Amino acid sequence: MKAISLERKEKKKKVTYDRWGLYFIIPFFVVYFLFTLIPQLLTIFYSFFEYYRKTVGVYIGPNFIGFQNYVNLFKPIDSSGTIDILKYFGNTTIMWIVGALPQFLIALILAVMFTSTRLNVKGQGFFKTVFYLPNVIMASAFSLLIFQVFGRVGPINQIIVMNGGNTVDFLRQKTSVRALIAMTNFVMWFGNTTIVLMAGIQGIDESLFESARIDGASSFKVFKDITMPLLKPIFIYCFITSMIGGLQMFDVPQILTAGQGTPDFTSKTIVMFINEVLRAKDYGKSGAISMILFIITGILSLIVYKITNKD
Amino acid sequence: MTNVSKSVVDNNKNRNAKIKLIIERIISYSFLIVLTVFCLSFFYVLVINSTKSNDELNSVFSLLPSKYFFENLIGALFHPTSQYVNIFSGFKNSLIVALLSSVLTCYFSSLTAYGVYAYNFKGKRIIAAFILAIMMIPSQLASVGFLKIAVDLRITDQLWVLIVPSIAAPATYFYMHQYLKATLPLELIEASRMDGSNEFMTFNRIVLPIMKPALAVQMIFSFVASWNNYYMPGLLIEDDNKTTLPIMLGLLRSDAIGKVDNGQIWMVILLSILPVVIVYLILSRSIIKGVTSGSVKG
Amino acid sequence: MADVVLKDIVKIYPYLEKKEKKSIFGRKKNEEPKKKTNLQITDKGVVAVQQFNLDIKDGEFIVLVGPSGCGKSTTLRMIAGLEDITEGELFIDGQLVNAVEPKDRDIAMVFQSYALYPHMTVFDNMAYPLKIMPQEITYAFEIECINEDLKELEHDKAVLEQKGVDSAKISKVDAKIKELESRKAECEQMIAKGEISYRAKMTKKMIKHKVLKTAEMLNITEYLQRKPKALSGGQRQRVAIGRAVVRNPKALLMDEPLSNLDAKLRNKMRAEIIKLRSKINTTFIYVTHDQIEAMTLGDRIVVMKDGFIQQIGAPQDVFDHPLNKFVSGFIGTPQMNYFDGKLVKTESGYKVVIGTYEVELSKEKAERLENKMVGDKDVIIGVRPDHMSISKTGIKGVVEVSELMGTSSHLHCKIDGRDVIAIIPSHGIREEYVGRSLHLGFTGNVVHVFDKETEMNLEF
Amino acid sequence: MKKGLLSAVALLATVVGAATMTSCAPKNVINIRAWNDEFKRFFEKYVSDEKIDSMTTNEAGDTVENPNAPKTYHVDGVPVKWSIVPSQDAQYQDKLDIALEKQEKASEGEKVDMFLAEADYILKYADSATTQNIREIGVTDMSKTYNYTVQAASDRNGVVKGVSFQCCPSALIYNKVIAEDVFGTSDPAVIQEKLSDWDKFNEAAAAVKAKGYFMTASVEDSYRVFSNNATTPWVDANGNVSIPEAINGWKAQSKLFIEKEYTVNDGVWGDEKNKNIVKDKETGYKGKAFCCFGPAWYYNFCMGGATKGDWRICKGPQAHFWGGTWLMAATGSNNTDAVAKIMNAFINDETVCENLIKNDGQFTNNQTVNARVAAEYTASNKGNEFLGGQNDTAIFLDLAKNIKFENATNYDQICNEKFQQFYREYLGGSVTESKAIENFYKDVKTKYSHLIVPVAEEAK
Repeated sequence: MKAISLERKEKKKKVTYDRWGLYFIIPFFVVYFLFTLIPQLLTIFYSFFEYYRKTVGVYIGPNFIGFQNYVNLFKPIDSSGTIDILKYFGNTTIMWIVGALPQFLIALILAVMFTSTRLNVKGQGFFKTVFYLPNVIMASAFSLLIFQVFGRVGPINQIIVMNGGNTVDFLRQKTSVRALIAMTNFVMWFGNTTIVLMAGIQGIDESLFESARIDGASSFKVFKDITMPLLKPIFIYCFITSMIGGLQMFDVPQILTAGQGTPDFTSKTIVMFINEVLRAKDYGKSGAISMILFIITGILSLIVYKITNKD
Repeated sequence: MTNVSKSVVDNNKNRNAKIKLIIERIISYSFLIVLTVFCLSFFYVLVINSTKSNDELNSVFSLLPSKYFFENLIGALFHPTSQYVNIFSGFKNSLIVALLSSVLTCYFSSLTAYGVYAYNFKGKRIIAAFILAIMMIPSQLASVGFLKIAVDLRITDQLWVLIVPSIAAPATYFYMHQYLKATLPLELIEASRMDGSNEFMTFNRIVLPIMKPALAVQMIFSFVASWNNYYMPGLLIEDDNKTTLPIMLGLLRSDAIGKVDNGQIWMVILLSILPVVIVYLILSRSIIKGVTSGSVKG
Repeated sequence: MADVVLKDIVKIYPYLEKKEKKSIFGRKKNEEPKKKTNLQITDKGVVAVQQFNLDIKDGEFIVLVGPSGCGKSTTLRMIAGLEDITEGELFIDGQLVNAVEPKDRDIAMVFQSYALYPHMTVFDNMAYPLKIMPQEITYAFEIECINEDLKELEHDKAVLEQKGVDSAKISKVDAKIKELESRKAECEQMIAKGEISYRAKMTKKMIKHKVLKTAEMLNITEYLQRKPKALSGGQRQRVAIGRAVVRNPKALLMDEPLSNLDAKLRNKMRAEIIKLRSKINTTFIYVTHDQIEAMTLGDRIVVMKDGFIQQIGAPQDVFDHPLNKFVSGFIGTPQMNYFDGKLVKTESGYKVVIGTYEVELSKEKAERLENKMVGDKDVIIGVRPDHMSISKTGIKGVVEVSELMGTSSHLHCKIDGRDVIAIIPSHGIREEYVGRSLHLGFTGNVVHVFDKETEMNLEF
Repeated sequence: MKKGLLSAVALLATVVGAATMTSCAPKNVINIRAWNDEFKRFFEKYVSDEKIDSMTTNEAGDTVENPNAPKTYHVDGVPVKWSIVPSQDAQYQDKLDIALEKQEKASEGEKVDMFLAEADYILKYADSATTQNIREIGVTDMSKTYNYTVQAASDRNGVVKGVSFQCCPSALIYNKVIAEDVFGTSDPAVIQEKLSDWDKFNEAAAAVKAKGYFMTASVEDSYRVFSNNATTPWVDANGNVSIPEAINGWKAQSKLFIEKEYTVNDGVWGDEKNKNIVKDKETGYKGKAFCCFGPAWYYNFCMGGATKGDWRICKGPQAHFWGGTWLMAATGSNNTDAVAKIMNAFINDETVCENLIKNDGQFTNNQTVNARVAAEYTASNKGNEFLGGQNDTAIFLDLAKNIKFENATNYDQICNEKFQQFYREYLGGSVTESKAIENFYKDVKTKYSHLIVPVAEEAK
């Protein structure tokens, strides 16, 4: 009898390592839950509450108000009837597009150029290094740099004045501010996109290009009929991740306009809005804005997921 | 005769093709050079202006360097005219946060990726799918709740609050997982088990060294990301002894009081990007390779 | 060295993961898992190994052989401790080890892909197991190490003396020598007492000594400082073996170690493994799908199929007396020929009938059949190709292909729609067989008779 | 190479990590918060004890203070720690609020002991539980201070929570060189006569413009003069936001100035303004702005680039004050004695006050000393060097009599700052005037959710 029970005990104990897998992922998940998930849930929770600081040490709320925060966000509060949050989304989108279009166009041209065996571009390492360089630079430093360069007494204005022009208020005009922000984002990201697209092109079977060329296709035809269709998934993936990143645009406009989104809030982005409201300690409102941003990003992510899972 | 004329035609064809190629090359290289000049012009202006005095900067713009570089350098380091600038403490804080964050990110992302890759525990698939799903959630969603908690617990103003969350880095996890899938045969782990190693030791002594290329790449990425991070530190850090460089630059932007020496502003910008630029220039090859293989960065 | 006993071992892979996947993503893509093998599937999952019973003797060379998916690797991995055992008991050296981790089983394994640590040199690869775990260190081995150290120290001393450096250094060396000698004496004493070994972490010197010794045995001394990337397949193979044997395991498990090599190297390495066996004293458990390796290496071979043991026995025995049709076909190349026929009991014994061709069975075989009281039956008749010959009577067939192999010719014939191979001595004369119609026959002592339904050898 | 790099990084990380862990051990310090280092400099110069922490060994081998080491500043042996955050966009208030709200649970070394506040938002802190009664901690004698400074630092019940270390009557600061060029004289009395009300001021602007100069560097320069003379508050008792009548004067003037190009139109703190009050040593005279408004701290602290001696002051069109820096005693401080000591030093220590006037051109919050120095200057015909020896103290002494602290609210900083910012967008041509005012209201509402702003519905 004793022997049998002992045997059973032994049998229950097995050589298995799978629990180690769980141990190894514990730190990640503990930290994730404490520092990300719980805060996220809290954000969502507060978005249904009236909860803000009135003055130092005095808070209103938290009072449950359902969707009132969301409703308030979509209420126009000026005579022209603009809805702030939509305006900021619009600003963000416009600035992203103005930067992203040249970013993708130039990246595509560069990627094709670099991968062309016919052109056989020399010094690729150097060019790639230079083009990627802005990406590793602090966005805040880059923005401050742009601020200095385009300021009223900066080098650009000095050149303009030297040539007999009048000082241009780059940082106080809608078009120029937006253009500067878009340009900064473009400079920072086109190198990265180039390299990713290059990897995509290099991933295409070389023999396809060779056979197309032997069949007599011109460079443009090869690009149109072989490169582009096969690059499409990566291209779209890149584009949408860039869009998601663009929606979260913050550092550049924040520093360039000192957080004001000048002029007339036309360069204020959605994350700047969150930041402003959050600094005023309005947890309810900032929670609601965050949620809206999250939902939009979620929809875009879903599209990415669908696309990347196709192949 | 016919042979000769044919070869002449061939030669012509050949020459035309050659000329076409040369023209294409000229266009390509000009394009590249224009872009290069465009990219580098910002840095050139930065470097040039950091060599100028305040007066020079306020007068006429010139592309030539001046002689105040060291004056500006010493000024920016030791006698900053902006009261918000303390390069040393900014560097120290940024270095602490960026280094520890990147080490933690790399180590724990690898550990997590290894745990998911090498073991078959219950719910593994759910967990893998979960991490992929959370990868796309914008960090701002957490920021409201995070700030609330940090304020309530009185843990704002502490550098570790910026460091510890980096243990959970889904994007790095994803990269590491891909890398493991491509490079680590499970037999190697079994061999280590047979050789008498325990699981943790196997990870540290066999798996980590094998992941070195991926670690190096991710280390640089997470270092740069942390070094450049402006959003969360901006909300959490209020003690000026704990400000990181990006916040310091943000403050400098606010501090546009006329008394701040412009030469110093340029110098501060230069100094704050220099370490990353130097590291980048040294390791640019592997970084670019990393971008190529990862291509997941948003 | 140890005996390994497997008792009623069963391995079932639960169907966990697939189910989960379905429940999360209800995609259409997810068809029913394809049945690749004939493994039995129960409620609990796929049964990979069934009722495995095997006594492996101390120092024996056992080969597990079978087609892929037969459970041989799973069995080996269970012995290693890399897979848990669903049911049954595993004893190594008399101890139940079901729940013992591999590192504590004191066994080593050579993997199919060699599994060399790519970031370590050959030396480090081999030293790794010695570094991380306490090892059984024999006193004899320690004395060997000490002797070597002493030799070095004496040499150092001589050099120092010649140079005439200050005496402090020399006395330091002297002190060291003294220390070592006293330890040597201690060890000798222990040996005299009958103690053989103790368990401890090896010192760096010992590790170095041990690795060098093993490397020498395997002829890989010159590659010690290289990384695996810089080695050829054969060299890697040797390093993998070296890493396994460096710590004198009780049993050495080898999982298809030669399958990644080309044919020529494989032959060479096979011979090396035979040589290795004479040099190290341990139990070998070897897994392969290659019956030639099984035949040439094993003391005994275990033929497996679909998780079941088909036959255990000495190679020649299995070759001569296959227990069933599967074993007969799996062991021996070219494969055995099969004919549908009848077994008929005659007055003097038994005969087999294939169409019109009849062959009287040998006495020995007839006796065995008699003992089993086998009557007239539809059977499958198996004859190895080299036992076929051209004769006047026999089964009629047309030669489709003829391969001249030097001393013999392989004739591929079509008989009743079946492919049959016969090996005919050619005596160096090239004769044109293709297209000819031949009668192929065999004698009664080489026939294997299998039951048509159970496919079991009727003799046993 | 890579391995070395990685391990070096890991090592560095550990060291740095260890350093952070050890460096945050709490110990008693006096935490002072400010938005710039103006007060800090005076404090370090006149009030605190200097101490050098780092010791070094000199040539003789004795341990002495290291002269090159950074100095730390102490009050009663407790070191002082500063936290300086820009005031723009209420950043200073935001961060200060966080710190004050966690005051209760903060560790000893983290508690805020004293913080600085400006006239624009002093009410918010004075009328809250975050500050404490300074009479109770030992600041009892406020007889020599200007009444408005006490009034500003008091809560609804008249409990005084802080003191100002300066008195800030504001004057018109004009450029002597331009004055001579345009008006033929730089005599303050004559200039004052030409600028004694806003109509005259505008006329003068035309004259200045005619000579190729600008009246002001920015439209914002005169803003404070108007806003300071407002008769209604920005926010009434019910939380309704409205633009005070006095601001309309500024709106009209700024429109005029932009239209007639009387101003360079840079921000009040902008680079270009700086450029326009600066005389470049090397390239000759460049500054083209004739005047600006400000109290003593303005030209001492914010006009650092301007040439000393080129400037004069006069009363200007309207009496006003600008700013003032109050030292507030934070509730929960455990260094109240030191706080009281600092406060007393700045309002009652005559040596300190005299130094502030004589060395730093300040106008202090001690009427006795102000009067004495003014008389002294008049007697000796001496004065401020920046103003070419003009006796500014005497002028301010006169202006200070009329200062009243009225209509203050918690929200004045944001209201004043944002109104100028958005109105300037209109002046710059980006938006219409009504749009600019709407934007102003919108932004105030974003920062203070509970305030009531004139809503769009009315406009529709």
